[in-house]
Amino acid sequence: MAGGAIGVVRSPNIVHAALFLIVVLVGAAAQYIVLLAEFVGITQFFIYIGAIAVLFLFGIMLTRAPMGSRTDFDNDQRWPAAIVAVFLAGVLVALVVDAFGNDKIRLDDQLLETSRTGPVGDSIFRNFVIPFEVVSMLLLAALVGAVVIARRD
Amino acid sequence: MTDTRTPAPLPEIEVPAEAWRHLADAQVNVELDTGDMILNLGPQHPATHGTLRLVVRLDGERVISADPVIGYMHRGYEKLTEVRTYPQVTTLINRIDWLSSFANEVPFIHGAELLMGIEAPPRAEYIRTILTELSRIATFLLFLGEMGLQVGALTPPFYGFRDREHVLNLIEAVTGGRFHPNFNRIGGLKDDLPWGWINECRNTMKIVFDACNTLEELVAGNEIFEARTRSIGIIPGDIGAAYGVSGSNLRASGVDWDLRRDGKPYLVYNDLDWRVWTHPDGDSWSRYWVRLQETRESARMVVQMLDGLPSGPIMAKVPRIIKVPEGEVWVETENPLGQMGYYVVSKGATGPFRVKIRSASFSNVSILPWLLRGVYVPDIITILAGLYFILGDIDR
Amino acid sequence: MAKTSKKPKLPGLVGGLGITFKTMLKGAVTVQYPHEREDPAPRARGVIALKEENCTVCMLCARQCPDWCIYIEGHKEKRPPRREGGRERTVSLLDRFDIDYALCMYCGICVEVCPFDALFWSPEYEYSEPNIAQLLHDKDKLGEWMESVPEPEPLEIGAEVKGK
Amino acid sequence: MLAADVALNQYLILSAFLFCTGVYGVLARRNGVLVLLSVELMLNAVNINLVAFSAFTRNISGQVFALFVITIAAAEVGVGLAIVLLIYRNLRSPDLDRVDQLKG
Amino acid sequence: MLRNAWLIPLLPAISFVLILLVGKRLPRKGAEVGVGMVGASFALSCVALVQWIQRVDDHEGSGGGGHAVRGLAKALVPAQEAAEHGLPGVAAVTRSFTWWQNGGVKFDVGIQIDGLAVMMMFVVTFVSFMVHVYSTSYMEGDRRFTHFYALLSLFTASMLLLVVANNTLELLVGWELVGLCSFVLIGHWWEEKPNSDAAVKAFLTTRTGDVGFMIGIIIIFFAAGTFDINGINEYALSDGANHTLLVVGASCLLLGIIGKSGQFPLHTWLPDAMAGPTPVSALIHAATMVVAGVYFGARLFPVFYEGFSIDAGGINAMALIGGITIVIGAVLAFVQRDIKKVLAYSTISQIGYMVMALGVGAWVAAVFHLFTHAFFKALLFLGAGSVSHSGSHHSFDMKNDMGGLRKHMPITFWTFMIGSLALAGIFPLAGFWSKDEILATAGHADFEFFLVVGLLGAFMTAAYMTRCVYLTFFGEYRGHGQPHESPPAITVPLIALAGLSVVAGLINAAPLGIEKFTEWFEPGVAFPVLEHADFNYTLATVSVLTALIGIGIAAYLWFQEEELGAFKGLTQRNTLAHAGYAFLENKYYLDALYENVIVASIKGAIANVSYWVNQHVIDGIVNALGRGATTVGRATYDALDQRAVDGAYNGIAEATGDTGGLLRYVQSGRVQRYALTLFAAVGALSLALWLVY
Amino acid sequence: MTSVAIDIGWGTILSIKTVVVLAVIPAGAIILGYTFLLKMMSHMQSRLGPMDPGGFHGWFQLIGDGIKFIQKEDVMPQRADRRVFALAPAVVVIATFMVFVVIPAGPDLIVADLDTGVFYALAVSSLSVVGVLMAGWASANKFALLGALRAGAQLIAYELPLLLAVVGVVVQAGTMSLQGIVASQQNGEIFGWGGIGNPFVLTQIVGFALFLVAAQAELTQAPFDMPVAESELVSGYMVEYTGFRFLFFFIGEFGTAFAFAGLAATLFLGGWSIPHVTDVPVMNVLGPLVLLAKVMFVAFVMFWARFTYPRLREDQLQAVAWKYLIPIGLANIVLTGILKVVF
Repeated sequence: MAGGAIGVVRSPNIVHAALFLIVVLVGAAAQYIVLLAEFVGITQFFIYIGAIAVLFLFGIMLTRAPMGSRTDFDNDQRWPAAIVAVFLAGVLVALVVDAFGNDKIRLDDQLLETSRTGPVGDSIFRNFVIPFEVVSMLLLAALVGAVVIARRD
Repeated sequence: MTDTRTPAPLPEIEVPAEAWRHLADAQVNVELDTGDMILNLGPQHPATHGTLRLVVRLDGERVISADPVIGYMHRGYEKLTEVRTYPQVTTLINRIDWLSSFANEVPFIHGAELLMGIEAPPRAEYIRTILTELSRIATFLLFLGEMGLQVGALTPPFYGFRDREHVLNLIEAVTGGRFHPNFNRIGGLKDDLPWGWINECRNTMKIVFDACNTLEELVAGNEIFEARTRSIGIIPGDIGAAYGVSGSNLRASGVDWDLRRDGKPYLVYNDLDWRVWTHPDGDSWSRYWVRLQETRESARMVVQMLDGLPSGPIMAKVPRIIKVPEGEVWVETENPLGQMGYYVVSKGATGPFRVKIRSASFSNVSILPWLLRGVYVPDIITILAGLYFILGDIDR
Repeated sequence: MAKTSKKPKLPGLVGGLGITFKTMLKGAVTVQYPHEREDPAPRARGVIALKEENCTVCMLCARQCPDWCIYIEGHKEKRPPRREGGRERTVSLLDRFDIDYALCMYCGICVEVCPFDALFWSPEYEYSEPNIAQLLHDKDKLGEWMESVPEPEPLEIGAEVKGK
Repeated sequence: MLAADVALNQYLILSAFLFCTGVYGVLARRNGVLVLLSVELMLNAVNINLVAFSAFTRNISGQVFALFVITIAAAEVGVGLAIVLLIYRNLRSPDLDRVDQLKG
Repeated sequence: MLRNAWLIPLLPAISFVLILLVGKRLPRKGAEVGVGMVGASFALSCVALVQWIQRVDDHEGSGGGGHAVRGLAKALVPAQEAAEHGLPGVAAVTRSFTWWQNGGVKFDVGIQIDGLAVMMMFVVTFVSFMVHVYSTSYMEGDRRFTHFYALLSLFTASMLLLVVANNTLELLVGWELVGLCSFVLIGHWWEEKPNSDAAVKAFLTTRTGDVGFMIGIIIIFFAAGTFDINGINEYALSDGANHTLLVVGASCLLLGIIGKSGQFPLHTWLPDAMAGPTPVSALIHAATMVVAGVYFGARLFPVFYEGFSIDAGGINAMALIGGITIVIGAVLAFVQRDIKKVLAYSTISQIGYMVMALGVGAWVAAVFHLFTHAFFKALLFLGAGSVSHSGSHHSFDMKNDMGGLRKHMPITFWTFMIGSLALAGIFPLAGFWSKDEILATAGHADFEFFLVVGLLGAFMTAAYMTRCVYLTFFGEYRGHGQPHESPPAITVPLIALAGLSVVAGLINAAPLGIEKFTEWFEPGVAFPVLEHADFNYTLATVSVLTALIGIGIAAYLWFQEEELGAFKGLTQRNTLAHAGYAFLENKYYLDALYENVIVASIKGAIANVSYWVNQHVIDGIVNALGRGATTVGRATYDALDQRAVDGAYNGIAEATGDTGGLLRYVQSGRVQRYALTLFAAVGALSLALWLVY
Repeated sequence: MTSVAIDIGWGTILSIKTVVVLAVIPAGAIILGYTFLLKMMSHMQSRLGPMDPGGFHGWFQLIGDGIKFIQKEDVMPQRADRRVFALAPAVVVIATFMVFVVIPAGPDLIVADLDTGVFYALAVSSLSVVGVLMAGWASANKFALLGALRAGAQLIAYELPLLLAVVGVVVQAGTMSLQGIVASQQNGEIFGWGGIGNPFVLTQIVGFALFLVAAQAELTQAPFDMPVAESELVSGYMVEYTGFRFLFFFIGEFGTAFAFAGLAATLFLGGWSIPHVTDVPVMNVLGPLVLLAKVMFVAFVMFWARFTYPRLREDQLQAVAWKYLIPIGLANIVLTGILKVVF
């Protein structure tokens, strides 16, 4: 997964980068399932890989991705960027270790029961129904927006 | 004898205004160049029948221009005829439109007969007509099935082939050759019908009617097929005529013009009760429909002729060594694919001095660059299939 | 005459399914070739058979052949007169009569022009060869085909039987 | 029947790593599509955090939020790709360096 | 059926979808679906009605119940002691399920079927069914015929949804849908500017009321803690109710009723809404849009009852609004040339009666008047439509295109006559009973002022209807078409409606001892105890006499004109007036004379003035508000935005420009540069925070 | 899983299951390919199809073809992206493989009875798009790219109706677990009559039709086969593939057909269940056979259409999905929801 992530940002071939992203996404889905968040995991599969990744590949192919690799995908601030990223990572890791150093996640049947599809659905449609509606509106807006932006006139 | 050179006049027609919409649509976003893509369909592409090469410039899936490249199968028949005797020429011209070879022979033999002043006996003319119509049926049955395949249906071509086989069997039983009968002789035919053939022919015509019904339901009546072919590749009547499109393709554009009826009389069509089918739309579907109806009409004609077959000789008196007197003649007939004509110049030798062949498909595909502008890639295929050409008929 | 089928109009999609289903139940028309075979029409132009004794090496067939696939060589021999006191005859004897079926167009002109009925059509079709050179049939092989030449069949009613 | 303990930290560190990789990608990549890919990395990092904490606190809200993030990511990619396509069409290149009309 | 009453709104809704999807492909362009579905819905409402009646009767213990038909038969027999205010106390049939739940608040979807709902379902489906049938002929050949039917179905469906709703939210959905449908239908022929203007006006005016309505619902929700109608009613009647909240809530809700039901001062959209097709007008006025307000008032009556302290007598806002509207509507009706506008103002006036009745606590009378009014008002509108369809060449102008149609269109004439008489409140037609009940209750419950207003209204109603009938059906034909009777699809609904206009009043004919309407439809649960006035023969006589006098004066004036001869000649020449300019003056003279006669007799001047006021002042205020807002906006834009803000910005910009020149290397215009800085800053900041804490 | 008598550890069970599923895919592909592609299509076209290989009606034909493919040279275009090119068929087959994980063949015969069974199946089946796009792009061939783009657009568009069709079933059954859906069909009743359980095909006939149509599109079969339209694009994204890689695609195609037929049989026809037969050991033996019979029936319908219809054009295909299937699917869900609440 980590390798995949590095692949995404370092691959000299844009299609490969997208394929690496799929590796990361599959890895993340696996993590969710390990954490007994089955529904989220499957949704990750369905939406991220089935739709988003495919959309990426689609977009790349529509913009005539060159077959070979290109070296100039990186801009001139590669090194500053790397420094910032590593710095940020350091800070975050330090923070996290400091804050949650010894905490354990307990995976047991009770957790399995709470994260079944039913409770998740209940939660969405009872406690989070307003955000849900807002997200629906957002999706609709994005849909319309994407169409408007991409139209050729 | 009337002037043999002037072709029958084309009737006046009216062009539907919406036909031009097609051209307007073809102005595909030229100002936004997304980079054209040049797609080479053929000469070994499965979508082309035989070796037609089509160089297509695409914008997305839209055709900007299409260029048919022909000649991959050029066999030089016009030149070859100059070094062959008249009987030998028929074996060559059998191979121009190989799906309806018998119909190819008729105009040439007819021209030679005109030059020699011989007339074939009525029985021979009847049998010639029957065989011509049978070859038309065979050609169209293939088309009716094949068109389904080009649109993506796997099954119709098999039905087409299956039922065409019966017709080919009939032709073989008379002529000895399934594809290349070489059966016409100047002054008549090589042989008479074999015993029992008429009955078999009647039965086969029933099969043909069945086949037409089946294909009508399976292909022409299929909503998907209609969606793919309706208002696709519209040829307005006058544009088609200007490009020299002929035959069923032109009749599907509403031009009521059939050389069997409108041309100089040949064979025995004037004795028969039949009609010319036309369709006003001019799209791929109407081309399919017209051919379907013409298949039925041909089968009906065959049945009529079987009923009225005269008895008598099948060969006129012809000298053993055939020398055609000096002169020139233009003969045109309605072949399955369209107008087929031979311009024969004789200098009195055993072989023709010069033969110019006007083959239907060559003129039919000449409209392709005009027709394909602005259509989608999948429509190229249906339009090609709907025009129905034979490569041999294009390249000669 | 029924112009179109007068059956009640189903949606084309359903009708199409019906047709394929019916066909599936009807049975195939396939002929399993090596196990069973079709009989071609007696007139079918399968292969040319040579009746050698009729051939006079007149070369007509070879000359009329549009693609010159007939190779004939012969020589003349003196023969004693048929009747006593007659002139000594010159008989043409066939040395070679080959037809290259790799070239032949099966037009049948040779059969037709033969003035002595030495060439016949046979509907036989099973003579494919793995090697193209073997498609050149010599006169012995052509002679063997004579066995498969059918009798001329009767003609349809109304035909004028040629006085033979 | 099922019982196991896993460290919360490992998820958080993984998530931090993914996030920073994404940051690097966003900062250093020239191609618009690649930047969007990197943004996806960051979103995934967030999701992992959400789910991990959801399991840790035994509160399902984290999962629900992860679902929302996924949904929003879909919207974001749709719009983002449309924009990249537009840039591509207008500038004949998907490079973000060329989008500097706001240069002061 | 009562439990499955949700089917009744569902059927027209399905019809809407069906027509929209496949309507155009059907042989009758979707009309068959609409007529069929609404017809089915009507049949189901009848079943529901019968079942309800049976239930009420069973509850009273007067027999073994049993078969529905038997129940109906029994119901038609005059009851004896049951009339003695035997409050039925039959609980409504409710059924609901939780749609969603958020933070402990439940949002339900469900139905509440009681007498009121059953009665309304019957009225709505019946009128709608009639309108559907009528429209097959009336709208034939219209270019948006299919859409018309689809929307008609949706209109019916949303009204029914409003009727069956068991909570205010669901009711609000129906309420808004009704508004939407009326907007679309009024603007059915939107190609012409006035029509679309009328639609927009109707929509915006009612929206004004709807704002109040929504606020009212929210206030009531906060007061009662529920959206459930029963719950709200119980709360309003309970002792612990917060009276202040109820007053505010009821006022806001009243605003909604004013907007929806075309009460003063938001009534101006209603006459303009005549731009829509006539069947739509009939539906709007008789069964759906405007009665929605009254229905709502009846539905949440306890809220108003408590909010406005109706039991205390005197003058309250609701009754006052209703009273004003009665007079204003009636006065305005005198000066209309357009037959539909006469009817529209008449509706305003009649709805005023209903609101007033609610305001004086005459719940049964209000609902009863709603019930009877639906029939004769639908009848009148459809009759007017019939006249324009077949008699006046698609015009509604009484003065120019009608007259003398009595001979040409007998069925339309007679049915129209019945409708007019019913509206005027002539014994024994439907209008008499309901109007009389309102007056009686008003008189009984110390609302004498409104009793007078009511009588005045009755007088004017009779007079203007006489004028209307005269102009339309008597005198000489002034149109240009070939008047003829309308086809059966139009006349049959007319006859049916006329029949009901005659008999509908009898179900609550107190002197005959029939008080079935009260018995069946007055809710017994969560309802204030109302006193029912006894039938007052004096009052009844007075009111009929008033109406007769009104008719008499008007008829005298109009028919007298006919006899005078001089005017007759003018009238005849008037038909030629279009030929030459010279006659225009004469025509004008005649018009002026007509108006003068009215001035002399029926205080037409007031009418004219108030019409002018109506059109110019009230409308003007509404418009001026809008214009004012625009002006203020523009002023703000000019003064503040352009000068002050822009100036400031420009100044700042210049200053920035100078500094920016120095900083331009930082501002590369490249997002990623900025992002780099951002992330670096975030990292640094979190590091700092961590170190600090 | 209690019926496994000896405790052999979950790892062993998992690997046994994996092997079984891995065996099921080619077996299913061969069964479908043979029965329908070779024999049924032939008979529909008045032919006999292969008769000689293997002696009896040519049953060996496809296996022989497979052997032939394996022997063939593995050609890779010179300019192809080699790794992606090589990986693509594997991705397609893996996607197919993962669908089988949740299809139950008996009370105990299921690899994993996920709580989100149907959802999972649809999710992983959408993975194959990635493989297809990879194949098309990596082939460095215009036809392949065009075919892949078409396939991508089509698969995305038809995932939606597929999902919507399934939602109706899920709503009616009240669970997403395939075992649960099977159970609710086995024990259900139609109008109070439980004689044949309640196969959802009766109540969800619209959903069933939608599912079949959408599955047809997902499988890129006629009338939705323009990604591989041989008369236009030769064979779309597969054009450069030969040998065993092509074999992978072939197995993937028919394996997916098998999977979708299995899903349809499970969702709409009651899966492995026979109403009123609840004996677990018996059904563990009979179940696979019952399921196979139902799968064959569904597959028959799907292939029947495939062999009969011509193909739509790309834009018409999209129009069908967005203008007809999706609204119908939504309406179906709404209707199902209403009825579910009411009854």
